[in-house]
Amino acid sequence: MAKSIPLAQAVAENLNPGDTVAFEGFTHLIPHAAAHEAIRQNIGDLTLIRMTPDVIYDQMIGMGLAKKIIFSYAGNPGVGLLRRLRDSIENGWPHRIEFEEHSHSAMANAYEAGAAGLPCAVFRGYKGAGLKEVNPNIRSVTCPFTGEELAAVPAIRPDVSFIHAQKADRKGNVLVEGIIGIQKEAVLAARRAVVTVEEVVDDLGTHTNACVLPNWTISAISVVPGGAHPSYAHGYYDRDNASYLEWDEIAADRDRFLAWMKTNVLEADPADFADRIKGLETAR
Amino acid sequence: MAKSIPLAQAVAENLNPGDTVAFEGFTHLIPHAAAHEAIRQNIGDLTLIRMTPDVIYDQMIGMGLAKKIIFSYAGNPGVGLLRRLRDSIENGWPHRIEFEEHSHSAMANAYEAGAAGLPCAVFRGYKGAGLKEVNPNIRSVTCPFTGEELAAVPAIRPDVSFIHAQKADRKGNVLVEGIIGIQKEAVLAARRAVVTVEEVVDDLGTHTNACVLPNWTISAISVVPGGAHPSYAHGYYDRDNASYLEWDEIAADRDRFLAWMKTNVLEADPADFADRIKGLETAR
Amino acid sequence: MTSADFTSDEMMTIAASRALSNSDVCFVGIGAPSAACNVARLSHAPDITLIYESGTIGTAPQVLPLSIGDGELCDTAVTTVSVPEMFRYWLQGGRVTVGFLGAAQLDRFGNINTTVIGDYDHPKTRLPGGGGAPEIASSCGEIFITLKQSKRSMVSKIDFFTSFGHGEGGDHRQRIGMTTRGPTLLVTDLAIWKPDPETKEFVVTSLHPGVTRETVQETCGWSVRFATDLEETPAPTAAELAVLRDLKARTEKAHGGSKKNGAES
Amino acid sequence: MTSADFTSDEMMTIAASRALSNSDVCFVGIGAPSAACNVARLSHAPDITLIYESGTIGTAPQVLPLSIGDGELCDTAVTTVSVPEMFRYWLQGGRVTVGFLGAAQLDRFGNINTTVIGDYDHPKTRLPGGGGAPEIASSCGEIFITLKQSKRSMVSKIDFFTSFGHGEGGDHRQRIGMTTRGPTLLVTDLAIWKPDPETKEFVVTSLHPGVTRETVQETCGWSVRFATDLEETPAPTAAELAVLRDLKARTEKAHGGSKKNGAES
Repeated sequence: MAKSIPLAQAVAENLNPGDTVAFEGFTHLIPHAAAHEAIRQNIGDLTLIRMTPDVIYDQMIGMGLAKKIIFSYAGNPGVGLLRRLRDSIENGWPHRIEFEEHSHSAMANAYEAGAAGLPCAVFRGYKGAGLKEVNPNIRSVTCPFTGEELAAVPAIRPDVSFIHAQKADRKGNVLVEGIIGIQKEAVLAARRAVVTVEEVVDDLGTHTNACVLPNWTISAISVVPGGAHPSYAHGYYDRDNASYLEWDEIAADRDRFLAWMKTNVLEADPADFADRIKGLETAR
Repeated sequence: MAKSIPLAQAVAENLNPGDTVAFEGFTHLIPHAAAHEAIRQNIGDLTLIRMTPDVIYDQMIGMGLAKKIIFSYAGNPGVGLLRRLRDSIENGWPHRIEFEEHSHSAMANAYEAGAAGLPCAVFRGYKGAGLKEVNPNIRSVTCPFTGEELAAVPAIRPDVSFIHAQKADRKGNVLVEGIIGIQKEAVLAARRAVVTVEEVVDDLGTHTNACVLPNWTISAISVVPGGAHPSYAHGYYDRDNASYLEWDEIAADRDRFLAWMKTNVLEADPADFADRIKGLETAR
Repeated sequence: MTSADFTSDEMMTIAASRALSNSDVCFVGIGAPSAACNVARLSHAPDITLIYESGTIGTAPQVLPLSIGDGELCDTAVTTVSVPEMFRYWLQGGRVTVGFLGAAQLDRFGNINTTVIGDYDHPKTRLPGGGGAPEIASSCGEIFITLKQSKRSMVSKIDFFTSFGHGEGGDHRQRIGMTTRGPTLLVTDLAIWKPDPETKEFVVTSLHPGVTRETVQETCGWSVRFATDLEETPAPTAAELAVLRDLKARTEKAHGGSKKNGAES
Repeated sequence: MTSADFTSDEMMTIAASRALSNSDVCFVGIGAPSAACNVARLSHAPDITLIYESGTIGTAPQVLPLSIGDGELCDTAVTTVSVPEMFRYWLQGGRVTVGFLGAAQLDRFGNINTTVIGDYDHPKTRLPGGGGAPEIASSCGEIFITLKQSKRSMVSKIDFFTSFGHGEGGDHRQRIGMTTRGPTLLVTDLAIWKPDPETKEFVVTSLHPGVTRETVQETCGWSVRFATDLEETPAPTAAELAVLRDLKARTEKAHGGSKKNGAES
């Protein structure tokens, strides 16, 4: 049953050095506040999993907390490249991270397989693609009925997944809505799951077939208004596109990056996120 | 793009003798009206697929229209056995049907694989189960990462699927809600899909993550109020439990069965379903 | 505060309900399992999570459903998911702690037949089949079985292995790669049975009030073993009986009320 | 009714939009593909279905999204599904008629690199990677590619096969078990290219107004083939330009409006 606790406690209790961890969100509902808390607690040696590692993994890599990254698209969405990730892979600053690269389809299937308790995902993919030459975790199985060779990748089973969601009810059931991405799978595939939410309400008041995670699938809930910023929370606030554009400049320079992290992450607090969404709130 | 046409036309244009067909519905939203229309049109030699063949397949089998049935639970839900199916398998009346039997998990995975365009479904199942000794379509693949032997069954790819749904909008987009069962998969796995609906509305007015089938996934829509009776349509009318209990008596006797089919199916019409739900309507 | 006036059916349901706790996530079948799970929820385990294979998760019906897909299961659920998701993420994903199964035939090792009586291809009686049972039996943390005793249902050899219990006993589950506990409890109308820790054969550990060893043996097709420390099942309390009877009365009224008079369609 | 006053970017977007029809189901990438798809929807193909890999199906944004997961894509969609469902039922399920791809590097056979410049393990430039591209390239009915011509992007040999076009040409797709058509159209800022029916090498079939063969060759890293019946791309009509420019203006205003002033978080 999910407890509602401060974010610092939720991170400290659920994320350990050396863990395999997913901070998931597909453009929408990216758990920035949780990632910043992990950075503040300096929890390192992590294997970071995410389909679309963007600003938060750029930050974690730049701060030296990542041992390895498993991903399918490492870009700043709508802006360009990830400069801290590049600096690590191209120049080894602050150290060279290992990486395991897949396609989106493979990662989506691998999360699905993780949620489904399977050891691997089977799908039709990677035909003619170069990744299967460089990634030994891309293998194949043969359909026992048609003889077709299908791609197989290992299921994703994080030690812990972090997601941000719109709201929880007082029993700890969590609602994710809008672009739901891979969040349900990230939670169900993980041994532990931590959810930051915009608010806690008496009643989720949603559709019977909406994406709801029952309280017994979640380890901890933390209320962090604005906790997805500069990503967005559908129905609460819009995406802060300017921040994504700015990140491209901040991350371009190692010193500027470190200074920004000091001011905006290391010396900041989860409560600061509520200020960052001022002016971005959507009419409700 | 889905056309809204009379049910007789939708059945005639989409169901051919010898087809592999799924009339799906998991207790809820069972497409009784569509099945009765297929019986009236005497379209035979069918391979019938359904996880939970109940009254409608009992009727189609009893009327001699089935060549084969692929299923995972053949019972009258909450009542007992299917007497026409039994009479066919045990006594060959009106003829002996072939059957291919699976578990629910296998069928659900096989529909999922059909919707996903895969040749087979891979899952953890059938361990120690007798079905894999008698069904040659239960095979296995080996996980190329862990060496675990996983079950594999062929994907379900019907020539045509029939489902009943709550409503369509004027563009032909269809909403299924409540217990959504396997209906989305049945439609997406099939070459053609026919949907009966309670009504057509201007706007589906539902949640963004509700189960909606876009118009271009559907071959034909027919408006048949009450078309799921004696099953139910959540938000429209309740399950007619009495009819399920009565079926047990009707189906127990060949002559009584034939007389009932003559009166209630062969000499009836899709429009009759609206009368059958009188008194079962739910407050809206 | 027990009531001397109860039926063996009531005793069976209440004894089964006592085995469930607040932290359980139950995959519920129709009939006796559904009654037992909901009695637990309405008495000592209000936070128990009940899942029906139709896709309803965390459901809390006021009346017992007639089918696994009644509308009230959805109306009262925390969420309702598709059937593939139910079987992949929730059952196969290992999130169900207790699976409840009934049986047409059961053997002493908890192996179950609900498929055929007689030969598979030319059966004497074609039963409905396994439905979810083969994977419920392997994926749930443990399996509870309820059934009314009779020589027809409790047999020395089942006609078909619909779902695997402990196979031939001992470590047979582990040998075929199963990691879950399998059948850990059998509640009949006469007794409570639990598997021997070594052989995995069901052993009577508790007789329901007024039931003799002879009655248990007479209604069972195999030679029954009784635990050395055989207990008597506590009789239903007045409170337990009230919960069960209220539930049954509400169910009767609700399902009666939705019947139409004289319709035959 | 054409306008002489348009940019090569506008010509590229409008030429690409013309290749789309009402019955198409498009898997849309960000940037030029997104603009082309939405111009088609706002002009000659109002019933086209646009799908973004974030899970939005049948979306109709009033402004161009900055990312593939902007909120407006969801607000205006017929439905929004999970990412696994998107890749399994909709893309792999074969329901997408046209996939739109961009490229960091492209060769004459429509093979694309968006992964690395240089060696994979020790790259000169680490690009974002393929995202959906490997399976978009194999699962969609056909692939349209848009890119601005340059010798850096149109190369004789790509550094990495992010997604497979026609491989080494000819029947290479069929030989590796692909059943879809692969790249059938390349729209650049200078020309329209289509694969030779036999060799599958991209051939210039139409030059945009005012563009010469020399300009096309100077901005392409391989020896360019021109069709014998080389055409001139019709210039954008005033109506097409109006749709595109209105869309861009709305987009500029909307994304500008959501920026905060001076914030650096």
